[in-house]
Amino acid sequence: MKLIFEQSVPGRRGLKLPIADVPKAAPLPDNLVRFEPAQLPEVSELDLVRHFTGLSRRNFSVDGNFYPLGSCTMKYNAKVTENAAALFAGTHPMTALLPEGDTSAQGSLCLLLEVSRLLAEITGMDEVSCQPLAGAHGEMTGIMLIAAYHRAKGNKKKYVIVPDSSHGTNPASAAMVGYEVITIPSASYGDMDLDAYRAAMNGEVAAVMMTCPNTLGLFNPHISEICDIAHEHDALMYYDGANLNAILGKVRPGDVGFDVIHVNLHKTFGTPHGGGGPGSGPVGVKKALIPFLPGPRIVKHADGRCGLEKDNSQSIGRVANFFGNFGVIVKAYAYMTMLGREGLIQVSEQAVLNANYMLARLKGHFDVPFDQTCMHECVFSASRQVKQGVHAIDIAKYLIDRGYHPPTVYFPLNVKEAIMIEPTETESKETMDAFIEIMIEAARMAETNPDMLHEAPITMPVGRLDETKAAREQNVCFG
Amino acid sequence: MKLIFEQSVPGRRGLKLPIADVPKAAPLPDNLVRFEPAQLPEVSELDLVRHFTGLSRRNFSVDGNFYPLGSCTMKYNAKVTENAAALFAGTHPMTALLPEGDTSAQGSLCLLLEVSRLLAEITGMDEVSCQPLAGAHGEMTGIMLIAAYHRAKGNKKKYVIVPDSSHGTNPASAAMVGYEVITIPSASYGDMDLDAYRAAMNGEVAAVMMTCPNTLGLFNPHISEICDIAHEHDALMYYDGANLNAILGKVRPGDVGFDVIHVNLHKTFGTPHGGGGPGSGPVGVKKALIPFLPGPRIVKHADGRCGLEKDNSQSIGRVANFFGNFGVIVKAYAYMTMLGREGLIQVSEQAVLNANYMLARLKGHFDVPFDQTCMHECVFSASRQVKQGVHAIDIAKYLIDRGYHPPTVYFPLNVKEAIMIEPTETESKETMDAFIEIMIEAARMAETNPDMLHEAPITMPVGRLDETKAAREQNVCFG
Amino acid sequence: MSYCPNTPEDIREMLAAIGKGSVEELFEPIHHTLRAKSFNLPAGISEQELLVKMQELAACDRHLINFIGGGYYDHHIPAVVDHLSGRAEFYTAYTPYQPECSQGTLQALFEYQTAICRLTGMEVSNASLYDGGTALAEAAMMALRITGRNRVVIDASVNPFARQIVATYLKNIGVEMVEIPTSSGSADRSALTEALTGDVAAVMVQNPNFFGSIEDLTAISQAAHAKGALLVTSVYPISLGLIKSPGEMGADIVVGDGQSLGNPLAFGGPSFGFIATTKKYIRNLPGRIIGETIDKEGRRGFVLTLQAREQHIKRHKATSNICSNQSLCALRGLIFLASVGKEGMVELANLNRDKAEYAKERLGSIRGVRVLNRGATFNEFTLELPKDAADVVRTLMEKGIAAGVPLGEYYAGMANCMVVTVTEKRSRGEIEALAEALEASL
Amino acid sequence: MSYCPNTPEDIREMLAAIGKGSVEELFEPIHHTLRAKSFNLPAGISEQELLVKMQELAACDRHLINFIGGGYYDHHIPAVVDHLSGRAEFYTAYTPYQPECSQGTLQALFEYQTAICRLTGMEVSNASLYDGGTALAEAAMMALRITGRNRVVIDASVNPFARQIVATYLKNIGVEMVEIPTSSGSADRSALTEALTGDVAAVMVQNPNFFGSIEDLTAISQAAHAKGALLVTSVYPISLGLIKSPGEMGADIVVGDGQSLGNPLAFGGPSFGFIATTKKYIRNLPGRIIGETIDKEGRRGFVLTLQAREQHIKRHKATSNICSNQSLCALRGLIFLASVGKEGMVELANLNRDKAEYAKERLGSIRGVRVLNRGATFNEFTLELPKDAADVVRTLMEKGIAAGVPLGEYYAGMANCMVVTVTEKRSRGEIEALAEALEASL
Repeated sequence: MKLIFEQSVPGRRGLKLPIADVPKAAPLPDNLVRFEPAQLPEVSELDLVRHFTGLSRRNFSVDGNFYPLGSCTMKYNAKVTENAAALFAGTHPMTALLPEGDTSAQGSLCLLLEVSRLLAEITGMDEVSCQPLAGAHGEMTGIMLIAAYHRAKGNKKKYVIVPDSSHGTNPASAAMVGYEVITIPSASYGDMDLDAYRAAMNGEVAAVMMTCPNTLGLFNPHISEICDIAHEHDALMYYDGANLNAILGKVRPGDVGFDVIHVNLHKTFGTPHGGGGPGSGPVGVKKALIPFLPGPRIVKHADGRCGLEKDNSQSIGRVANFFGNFGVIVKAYAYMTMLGREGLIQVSEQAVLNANYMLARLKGHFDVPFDQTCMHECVFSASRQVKQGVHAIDIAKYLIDRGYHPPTVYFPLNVKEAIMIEPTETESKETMDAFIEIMIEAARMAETNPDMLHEAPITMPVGRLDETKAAREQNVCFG
Repeated sequence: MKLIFEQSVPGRRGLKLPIADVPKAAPLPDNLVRFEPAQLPEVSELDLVRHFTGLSRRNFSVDGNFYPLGSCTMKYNAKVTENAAALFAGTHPMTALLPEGDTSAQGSLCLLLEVSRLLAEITGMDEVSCQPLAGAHGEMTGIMLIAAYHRAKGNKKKYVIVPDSSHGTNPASAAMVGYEVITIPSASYGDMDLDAYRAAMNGEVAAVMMTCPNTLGLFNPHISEICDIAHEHDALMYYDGANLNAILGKVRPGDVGFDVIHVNLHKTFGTPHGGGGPGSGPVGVKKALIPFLPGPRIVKHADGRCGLEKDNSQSIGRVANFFGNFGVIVKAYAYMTMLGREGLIQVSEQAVLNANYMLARLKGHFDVPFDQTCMHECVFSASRQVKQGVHAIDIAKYLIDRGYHPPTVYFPLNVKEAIMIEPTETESKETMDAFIEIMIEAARMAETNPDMLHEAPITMPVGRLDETKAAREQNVCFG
Repeated sequence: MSYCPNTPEDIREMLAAIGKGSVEELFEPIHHTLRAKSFNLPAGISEQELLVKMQELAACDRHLINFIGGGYYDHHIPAVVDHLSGRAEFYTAYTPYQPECSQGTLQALFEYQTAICRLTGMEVSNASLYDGGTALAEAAMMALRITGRNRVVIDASVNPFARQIVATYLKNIGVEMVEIPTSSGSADRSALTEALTGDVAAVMVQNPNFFGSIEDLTAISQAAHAKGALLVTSVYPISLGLIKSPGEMGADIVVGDGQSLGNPLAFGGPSFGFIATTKKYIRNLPGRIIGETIDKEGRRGFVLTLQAREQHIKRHKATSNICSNQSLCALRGLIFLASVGKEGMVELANLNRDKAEYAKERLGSIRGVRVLNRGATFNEFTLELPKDAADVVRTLMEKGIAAGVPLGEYYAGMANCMVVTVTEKRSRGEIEALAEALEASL
Repeated sequence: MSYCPNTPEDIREMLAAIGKGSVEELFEPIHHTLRAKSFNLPAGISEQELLVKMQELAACDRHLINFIGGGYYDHHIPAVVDHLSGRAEFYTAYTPYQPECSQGTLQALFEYQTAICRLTGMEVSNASLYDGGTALAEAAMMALRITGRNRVVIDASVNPFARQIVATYLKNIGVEMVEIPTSSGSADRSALTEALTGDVAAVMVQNPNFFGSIEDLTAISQAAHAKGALLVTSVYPISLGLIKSPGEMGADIVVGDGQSLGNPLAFGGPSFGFIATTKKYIRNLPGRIIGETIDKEGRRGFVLTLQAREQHIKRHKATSNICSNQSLCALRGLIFLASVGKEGMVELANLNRDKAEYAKERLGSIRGVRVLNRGATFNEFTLELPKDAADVVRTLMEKGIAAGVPLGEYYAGMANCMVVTVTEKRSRGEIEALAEALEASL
């Protein structure tokens, strides 16, 4: 398809603007005026609509395809949550920051407070801030909170420990806050090696960041001990909530010994992923860290009204312009409210059931690096197929031809040729069975017809793309 | 794709219902109770969403494709009109019919009145009723009005005259009202033969139904004379508004001598066609026919409020449950209001320009039965291609493979192998040029590779379908 | 605002290709004496201004708590209905004349036909008609065609608006419509049977009827069939989650309004009419019908079928003049039915009836108020008040409650009666508010 | 409500395949002592009940006439933005890791990058950041990486919230942030220049600044470059229809908040941050970048490129920790810019300024009121009132008008000042209402 810029015709117009009901202002001084207009597209509204409708049809999506992208929790996004969010689209965020402005924004403020309280109960934390704008942003905020905690206590801390199976955002977030990262290898049970961890722990460790269940979909059997060891050194335990979908109502990180958590609302609480965002990454903390939470904090006044905390001198400060990705938070609130206690427990039970079913059905056909009961996702390796010259990427591309979004491949990094499948609880057995059949077919083709896998995909508007050329030429802007 | 019924799994649920906040009622008597539930689909919401998303992707549409379907005016449907209609979705129509209920429905009532007035001005009529639910429904209503007029005058009328190029709905509507239909052949100028018409006219003719410009896109040069002749016999002139898009601000049927008109709001006023409806077919009349309009009529009271006429004893009665396809009418109102006087004139000018451009560019490649300046659409014949064994249908199917919705083919009936192209004013020159190239390619292929045209379409989920089998087996309900 | 894309440069090039000097020249075939004498419309405005204007206008409609029905019902619309029917490929397409690039619409309408058949207990359905009232009129016309007779008998407890539409349709073709007065909100069975002379094409009834009463129509269908007449039944689709289907009762033609299946109130439209019948009458059905077939490679596909009945081929001999129908509204109906689903429809019907029974008991126990219906009702019932119902409704409307439809205008001698509707959207609190306001008004 | 599809029968079959007796057994890897001590949440409700609840909650927000900005602006959103970004294929997809089945998102983001470059006059853009404030913080980090220095200078007339975010980010990494006090609503150029020592990585300014003033930053960029520092500019994208672009003024990194480009107010989010720079700094850009390439058959396609900078590969050595960005909001921004278009952006900027100039004159002529800005403004300006601005704003809010942002909380000694914003959505009548209410309050 042509770029929208390639469809431009000089003088063609889309939207028309109102005619001014005020006089024309005197022109700006010449030195402030733009020399020539930005070369934005000049297209009709119909051409615009056709263009973006056409582009949309070049995407796989949850609404169009099974999308078992491991570690991303691509569950169904309930449509009614879109309607709920639309009800709140009109309130200006500055309203709440004006003198007594909170009285004009009680709906939005109370919703935020309520979400914080629900998330605190769900995670076993004492307070939650909804300000962080994405998972990684929540992580960074969490590590900032930990840094503030140590600073306030006069602790000299230098390191953050992460397991080698961790999401890349964990070490990256720690580094953003100025910490050095210690990476611990995995043990035979698929998570951080306890001895190596113990050896690495010392008084200069600020925090240990864990994903639990981890990126292999496994629940660390030594998690209590890991927490205890950290706390003995006044290191705080950070819980990466990316995989929270596995444990709703089953485990609360706060109960286990974690001190700080972020929650990816778009994953566990079913808000749409938007082609890469917006997400929302609320951060929850234990009592000792509450004073450091980002401001302005939303509080409930004695009279039942919701408002903003005035004094927050210990706060790490703002991490976002306003109160977080509010529209996303509204959708998550709608989701939580609809599902309620039993519904959320069912989410995790069915997510775990679906993943174990996938594991059971496919483990005869693909290697399983850690063959245990998994949680919400399962990880295979294409190492058996590699002997026929077929790589995880070839299987992924073949799935595209069959109408499935591929699982996550080549992650986690501690599994060779990893294929990481997260079906989520919203997929039916029939959908999984159909997918399983195609996976088995791919395994068979790796034996009989590997070339066909190498050629895939052939049904898309483009075949495999030359990524080296893209990185070399850095053509990131048209014309 | 599987039918939604084929995806059904016993016990699977989509929507959940609220728990009753009232006690359970005593059961109905056995003889009134359904023996077993209707076998409706049992699918999850995600499966439902995937199913209909998938189905939608099997359609061509204006938003996805150039759709030059002659006589259907497939123009761009402005998105903002959808938002406008949503604002009015909540008012119960009975509200206005309750005692003094009009005071609670002033928004909806006044909008209807305003649309009627705008349409009266646009068509040159004295009053308009928005009650008819589609074009053909408007036609039938119009003929009923004519029948009521003649009945009130004591006229004995038996016939309705239509030209052979007329839409099939014209004779069908006349027949629904009990009239016999006289069809007049076309003259060399592509519309009703004046002499044949004169010969057919007599005192028993109730009405003459004309589409003007007609289905060949031609404006009848004798239209005044036709009106005069009809009126001499106290026959009324009926204007089929299907092609109104050609003449906005240029000609008003009321000025020309027409007595009754219906307007297809979904065509001329740009409301979406919905895969075959809903449309909206307001009917306009000259003063003498106002008393017969369907009731309840919307009127403006002396105090400026809008309400419903109480006394309407001469009315033909209701033709629809309430006030017409109100949601469609709101969109048409939004469209008219945005475009305004100049915008509507521009619509017709550009629609006619686009059609003549199409005619000029393609007439070297396809036969033109009536080679004149056309109005908003142009009609070709594939008779030249038939010599190579290629029919209009083959060209149509080839266009599908190239991403274009085909023009109307085999209509009007008085042109052999008709190909009727209506580009509408919302298409750009670039879009038309690209389409023209493919049409020329099709003409060339008819000479060089007719088989490829016979095989088309090959890019769709199905090829040409066996319509005989469908009509023979009458499999119209699953299972 | 304008949605015309061509620039002055485009227009110059196009005119050159046509060989004309100006756009105005293209209108020369229209004699100057025929030109518009007036075109006095307001100037156009922008999208932004339009929305302000429309919001102001919409704000002139008052929000009421609806206990009114009369053929249109305030039901919850599952969010998926808007989201899926709002797919541009559905709503900006037209009638699926070219099946290969219209399988989305065609398959959906085939599924719609199936859903209507299953809901009504009939064998065949068309792809929709305009609304419930016109569907009833089309059913009358269809019965006339099938039987070759020229009289119809209609129960007065059929929705008065629908009866008016039938009357409008039949007025011009010399068919007599015999209306059988209702007896306290129920069909007068003996009068109906008596009216069944040998020239009657159809007996037309509604279930639940306008007063809310439910009846077993089996005996009426048997009586009609004995005289060679057809039974035409108009139904409220939500009730079919619970009530014996018209098919089970022996109906020959079943119609109804599909608004309650996922279409908003929207001041009365658009909704859709449905019509279903038995296989033997399929060729007499009006409107579009979708049929299953295959392509050359045996792949299943769907097409418009039996088009030979239709106006664009049969012209004045067509079974109906209908061309555009209410496709998108029918699609909404299908999505609604698939979302609510098999068990959901039973629950939904029960929920409606539970709420209505609660309200009936609560309101019926108000001093001076009497429930008129002798037998069972679904989610509507008729109250007889100790004073003029129109006055009561007027009073309650001031309190923001649309309490019911007063019957004085539609039925002689029933000025003190009103029909009250209670859907699943009415809360117990709202029912209580109605009861208290009603009590206060008497 | 539940969106889990599997029936008890499905679950039985699946457990059998797994070889477990119950779902609970699957949770056995989690020791019982670790199990949730509480999960005290409300019971679930239906979709229908949810909507009632949400409508009630939303009704607790008051509708005000907005003359407030502060980084978020009440602009008209073309209807196409919602309709197209609401295509399920866009909003229910994720990051385009698999380019072949994600060309829709990828091409749109490539077009977005192009639009941002053209709007800002820069050479390269990423595919979005979180918001304007975090984008400014990322720009600071980027300048630190590029220059290897450890100090930034920031003008106090940069949005205070954005400055707070930068401070939060820099606090932990030992970087000093030098804030240059503003002089009556303008950057203090001499103080800025003085602060430009050899260890300064970046001078950070905003244009138009928080007080609404517009400046030519060319001299500042020259001064910065002379000292080996970068100029980081935060901009309000709507103003770029009219004001000289940051690229023309010599900026090295340009950031801003994209809310005004087609994203609703929504109580502050989601919107998107944009960041653009010159080609030579591309490897130091944080976040996703889309690049053009070809497939084996030479067909053009788009991919995530330069991923070696990113966290999932580089881990703690990544240029940023950002993973999810604000893709859908960026898409909305692109659709907005394509809908308004080249000429439209000029008109829109002029319309905003015309309205604001009118309001500035009207309000500035009120007795005792003074316009603080010394030079030109865009669609915001600062008024000095004869009394506490917070009191005035409080009073006007009671009349349904959000009159402006009082400055006392953000700038010492400016308690009597407030910033007033006037977008194209404010009518002359609303401006008059503000003026009259303001007059009455003084």
